[in-house]
Amino acid sequence: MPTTPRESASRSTPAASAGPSTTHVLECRDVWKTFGRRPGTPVLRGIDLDVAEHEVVVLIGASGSGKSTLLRCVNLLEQVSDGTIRLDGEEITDPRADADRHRQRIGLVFQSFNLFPHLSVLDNVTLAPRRVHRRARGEAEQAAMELLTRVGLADKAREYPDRLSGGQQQRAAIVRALINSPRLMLFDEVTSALDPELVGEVLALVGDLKQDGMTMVIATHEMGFARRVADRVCFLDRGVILEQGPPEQVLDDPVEPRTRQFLRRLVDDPGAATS
Amino acid sequence: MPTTPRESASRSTPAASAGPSTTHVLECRDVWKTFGRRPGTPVLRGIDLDVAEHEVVVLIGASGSGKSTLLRCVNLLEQVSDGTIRLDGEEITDPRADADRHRQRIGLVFQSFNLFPHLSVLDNVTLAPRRVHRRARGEAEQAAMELLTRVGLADKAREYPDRLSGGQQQRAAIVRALINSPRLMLFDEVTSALDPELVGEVLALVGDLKQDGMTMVIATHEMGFARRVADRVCFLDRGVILEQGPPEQVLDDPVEPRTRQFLRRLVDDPGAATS
Amino acid sequence: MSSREPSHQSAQRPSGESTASPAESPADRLASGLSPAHTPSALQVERERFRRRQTIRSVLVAAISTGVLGVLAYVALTGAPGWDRVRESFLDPQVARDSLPTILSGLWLNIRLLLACAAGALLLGLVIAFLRTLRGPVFFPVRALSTSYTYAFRGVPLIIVIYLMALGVPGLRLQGTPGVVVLGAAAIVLTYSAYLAEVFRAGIESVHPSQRAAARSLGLSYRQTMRFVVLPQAVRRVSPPLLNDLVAMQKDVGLISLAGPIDAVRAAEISVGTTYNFTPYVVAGALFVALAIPLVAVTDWVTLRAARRQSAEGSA
Amino acid sequence: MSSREPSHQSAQRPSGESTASPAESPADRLASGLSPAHTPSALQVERERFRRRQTIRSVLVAAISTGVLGVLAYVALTGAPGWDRVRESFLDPQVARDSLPTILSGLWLNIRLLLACAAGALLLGLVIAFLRTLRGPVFFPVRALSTSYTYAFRGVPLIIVIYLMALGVPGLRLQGTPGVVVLGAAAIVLTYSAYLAEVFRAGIESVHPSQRAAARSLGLSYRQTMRFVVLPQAVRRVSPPLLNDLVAMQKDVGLISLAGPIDAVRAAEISVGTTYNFTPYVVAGALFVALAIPLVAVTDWVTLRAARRQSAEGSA
Amino acid sequence: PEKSSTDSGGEPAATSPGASASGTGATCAKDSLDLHTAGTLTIATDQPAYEPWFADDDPSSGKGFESAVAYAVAKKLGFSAAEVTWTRVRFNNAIQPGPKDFDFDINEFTITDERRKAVDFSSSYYDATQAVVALKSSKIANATSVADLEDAQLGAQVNTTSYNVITDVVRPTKQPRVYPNNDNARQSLANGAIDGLVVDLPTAFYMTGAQLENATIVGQIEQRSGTPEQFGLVLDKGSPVTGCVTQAVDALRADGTLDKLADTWLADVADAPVLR
Ligand SMILES: Nc1ncnc2c1ncn2[C@@H]1O[C@H](COP(=O)(O)OP(=O)(O)OP(=O)(O)O)[C@@H](O)[C@H]1O
Ligand SMILES: Nc1ncnc2c1ncn2[C@@H]1O[C@H](COP(=O)(O)OP(=O)(O)OP(=O)(O)O)[C@@H](O)[C@H]1O
Ligand SMILES: [Mg+2]
Ligand SMILES: [Mg+2]
Repeated sequence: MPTTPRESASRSTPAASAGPSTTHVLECRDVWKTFGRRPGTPVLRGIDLDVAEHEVVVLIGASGSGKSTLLRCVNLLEQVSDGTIRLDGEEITDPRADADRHRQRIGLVFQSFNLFPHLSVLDNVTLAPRRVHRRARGEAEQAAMELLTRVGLADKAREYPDRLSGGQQQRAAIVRALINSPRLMLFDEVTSALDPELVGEVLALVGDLKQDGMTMVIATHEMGFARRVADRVCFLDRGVILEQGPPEQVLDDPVEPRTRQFLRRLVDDPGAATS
Repeated sequence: MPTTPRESASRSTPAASAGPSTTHVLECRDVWKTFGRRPGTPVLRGIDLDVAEHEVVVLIGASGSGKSTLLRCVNLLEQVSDGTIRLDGEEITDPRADADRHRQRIGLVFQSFNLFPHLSVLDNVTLAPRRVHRRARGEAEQAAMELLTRVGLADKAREYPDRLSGGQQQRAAIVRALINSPRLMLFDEVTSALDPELVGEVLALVGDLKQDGMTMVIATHEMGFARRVADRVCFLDRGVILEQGPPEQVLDDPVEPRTRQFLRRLVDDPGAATS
Repeated sequence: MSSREPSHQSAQRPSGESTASPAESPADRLASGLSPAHTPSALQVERERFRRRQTIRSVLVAAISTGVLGVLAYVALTGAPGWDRVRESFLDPQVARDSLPTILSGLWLNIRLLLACAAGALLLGLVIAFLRTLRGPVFFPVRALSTSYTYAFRGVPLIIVIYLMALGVPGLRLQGTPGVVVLGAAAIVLTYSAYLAEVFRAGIESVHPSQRAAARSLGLSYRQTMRFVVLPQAVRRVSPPLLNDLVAMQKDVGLISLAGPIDAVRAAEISVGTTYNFTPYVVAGALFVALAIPLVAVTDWVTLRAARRQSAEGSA
Repeated sequence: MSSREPSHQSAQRPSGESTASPAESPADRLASGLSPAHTPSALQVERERFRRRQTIRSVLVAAISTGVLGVLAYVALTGAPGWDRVRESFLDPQVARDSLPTILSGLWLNIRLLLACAAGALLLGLVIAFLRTLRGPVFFPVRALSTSYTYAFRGVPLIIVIYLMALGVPGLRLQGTPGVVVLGAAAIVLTYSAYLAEVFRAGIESVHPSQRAAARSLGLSYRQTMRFVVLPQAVRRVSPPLLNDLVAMQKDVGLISLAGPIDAVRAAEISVGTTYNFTPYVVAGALFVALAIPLVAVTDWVTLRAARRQSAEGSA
Repeated sequence: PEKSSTDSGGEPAATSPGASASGTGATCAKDSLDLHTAGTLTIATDQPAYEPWFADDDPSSGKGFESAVAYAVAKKLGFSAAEVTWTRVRFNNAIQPGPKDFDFDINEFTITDERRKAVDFSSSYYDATQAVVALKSSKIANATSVADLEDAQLGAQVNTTSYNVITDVVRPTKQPRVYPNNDNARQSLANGAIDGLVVDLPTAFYMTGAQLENATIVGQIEQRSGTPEQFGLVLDKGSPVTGCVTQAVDALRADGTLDKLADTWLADVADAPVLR
């Protein structure tokens, strides 16, 4: 069972959460990211975000607000332009650090699945254990099959990704990230490329992970999902965490007018989430 | 303003709606469609569907129930395996008929937009008027600009489709079908390839068309949309229209257990429509 | 309840089915317990008869017109004033039989060269493509060198490279200079590796960055990402142009004959030179076609499959 | 309210902005009134200094090692026992100057031939591709003919076609036989149109059926769909292999010299024959590279762009 | 194999005037000749034209044996040097069947029965033998008999009688190398890619004398027939002037002009040993 998030109230000033704290799995301090030539377009503008062990943080915000960029920075797929990111107290943004080693401890699941189309599901899942962790094929496959069975994909292990439905592909992608036993899982809009009927299976799986106590940061447009799974919801607006707190507070009674406006627009929209 | 649908009650036996009626824009009689070698897989199994002028019929049903196939048969993109389809009383399924001429009177908008990527929006829209109806470029462009302005795309007329958002592409596709002044518009899941935030613009446009009295058949997974725009909802199940009637009846109080089951599944799903 | 169903399908849907689990796929649903057979209506039977008649009529028209055209062409050809001469000088069976053995032994050289050069050019091309895709200022010299290589060797006609390699290089009198055939083969490998490098590079660049991102996010290093994720996909994507280049190579290896060895075309030329009959060229051409057909057929098949898959991806 | 905002962005977001219309795009939002400049922290400055040092060090290592390698290669080459002879026979400036005019006038033939043959082969290739994609039993004979055509002419070496056309056909002494250059050009067009037909066909087949469906649903006929929707996309998609074939053609048109006309390579060969010096080959090679570089560069650029676009489509 | 001939006549044109030109002096008057271009005599040779047959790749100089012979024939036919036009035709193409862009071609063509199926020949203006050229360092440099060449890697130009000598007379164990022209062949010899190169004797003298360092003529090879090869002018198959050109060549041979020109331009062939 997940622990209760240590900070349930909205934290807004960086000072309130500053200072290294080893009980946090993830600590982002004043993270900036600009794209293009200097000075460049700032996409993240001083993000402070701490995630405690077993905590589930959901990022919401308009398209382009920087959710994906933040997750990519945490996974070192992008170099931060300023600030530090720590994983279990160790600074991973240090240019002297071994990025590959840090990435192994963070699982990232993408909106567009990004399974390797030339490998079977089983080979997708066992690629990292075998090549990075140098585990024997048999051992890696056994571990993979256990996880695949858990998500109901055991019979698809030998299939190629093209042959799977979107929901199945997404579950396979999650298993591929999970098999490294990451300290932290990042999910980027893992359901928005799916048909409504396929969304359920993936969300159920994320719910299971929460039950198991996995520490997660999730970017999503699905407010219903945010409500159900989040310990804390962060509203990103133009590269800034404008508001954060327990889901009931941020989603039902937001303080910021910008947040209210964003949520109103979603509710108006017949295609979007329920209340 | 749309006329009230002539038949608001659920019509189930073919006999009840049989016989040619010139006040119907579309009349499908016992339409069968099988794919593959004989006997083949039946996908449509005796569809009877009449659509009155200004009526908006929404097709709902599980994935694979035959919604797209029915629309493609009506637009003569597929040859029916049996049965007749009439447009304004004229049989268009007759093998002696000129399919190209009939297609010009039916607009079809696809889930995946299918804009022509090598042509600008304006050229996409004016292709049929210029090449099929042999209208002069200036005249066709003027008509196109009027429609594009109406859907808020006037400033994107010279852009290529790749440069547009999904919602803008879908609106352009609708305009491309509308410019032929079709007697009947068919929409096939026109919003399911769109991000939730882009769905709204397209649905608003369909609502406008309903206001203008356009006769439409719409396949969709968006129950909220079906509720708002439909004069009549038809529930397709495995190639059969299992139940039909006003949206309140079919969606809120379905007679068939299968329909109830289908709707329950959607409501359970946090990603799907609201109630 | 069953009275609400259309009359066509009296007992197709057992009510037990309707409580099937939500995971049931559409195909399952369609297949389960539905009567697949449908008795066509009289109208449909008539329609199909009409369509069949139409098809038969057009096929007949096409067949007859093709036949007439063929006969006309045949008459025009064989009746042409020079037809006898054409047959004699291009299609003399005796000459064909006589020239076949030497042409075949020339072809054997072509085949061996093709195998060796293809292997060499694929390997070298892959290495150069890899070097050309390295990023970062550190690799600038390597990138610049490999880029100039591909430009130079795609630009120079193979004939000239063969001349320089097979006639020029031995003039250096370096210790251990290999024979003419090896040098000629090296010239072919140099030229074709430049082409293949570009094909591979296009493949590498066409693998979407998200695939690299996914691999890196799993902790794979740059080299592992290249080897296990990018290259396998790249090679698959560019297999049509790769095969096309191999077909072209099959014919170009014969240019080695400029430096002395007798390939199939040269053997045919010698036969033509002694018989003054062009049949040996026709024989050599036919042999090349026979050799190429399997390769060409495979190429076509792969190209089409790739094109279809690509377009399927593109539509979503 | 402003006290809730992180300290970094004191006055960036005018409150009037937050009521902007829902249609406002993310880009608009980002651009509006936000301070773009950010003063890097001391940590970041230190990081960047470290990265710069790292880069400089690796560039130096790379440059030095490349330089050392280059020098070693140069010494090995020029120190070889035959180097003087090689320089004399491959790099004689006097011979280069003397041979240049005739090679240039040969190159002019290449260029004219390239233009004419490219136009002819593109046209014929398009027609054959179109015939090969016709559906239905009616078109079976046409399809079969065009398929055999592409197989035959892709299989036969161009040399053989040129021999047969430019040396064999005049031997028939038929009325109105055109000149050798025309016959040779015809041989090139025959061969290359077979290749280009296959390239076009791959393009046509790669246009997704949904594009045809969209066009037909607008009421366009089969021919209109082909002309206005399918072909323009097909040609765009296959422009990389098309250009590749044109680069190859640029060099192959020279093979017409087998039938007598003097192209650049043959002109070089003649110069070599009179001077007993191989420099003219080097000159011709350099000219070909100079001629090819623009075409090759365009090809590369188009290929890369296409590959990127394709992969962008594939990801969605 | 003697195949039935083409439609131009049942019997191959002979060295003596054939049916197509009934060689009386009257019909060979300058104005009555049916020429490729009326009023001028169009003579062809290959490009480049090699020494010692031509000088400096310039056939119109009158220098070199074949250039001199060509002008002598022209003179006999009544054409001044100014009325002669030179054109270039590749060696291999000149002896293919098909229409010709010249009245006659002079390019060391050996008269053979096979070639007669495709073209006409004049009577012979020079008798030649084939010879083997090798580097002095070569293992065959001191060969004294044809048998000594058996294990050698030999080469020749394609579609020449030199090549036929290798395959018919020498019959080496290694497949000979075949080159599109003598330049490639000579370079290969210099490179050591072949042990010996077969060319006609005057060319062999020129190569060893002017083109190759450290090369030597190993020896002459006799045709199996025992008679030397004859060089003839090549004319279009069934050319109307074959008879007149042959008459002219015969006249030049009879009055000793040909011998005199050979003495002037060609080395003394008697020096080369004969390989038995
Ligand atoms: N590589 C890049 N180069 C330039 N700009 C970029 C790059 N990646 C992202 N951006 C920009 O950064 C901004 C934030 O993008 P990001 O993908 O993080 O938003 P998001 O919150 O994930 O949006 P969405 O909900 O649509 O996924 C966007 O304006 C985007 O255009
Ligand atoms: N060209 C075809 N060949 C064979 N089977 C086909 C073809 N087109 C459609 N089908 C089958 O017909 C069935 C109905 O498909 P259709 O696309 O009409 O369903 P749908 O109701 O539109 O589903 P969705 O909601 O997923 O769009 C499916 O089982 C599909 O596999
Ligand atoms: Mg995102
Ligand atoms: Mg559908």
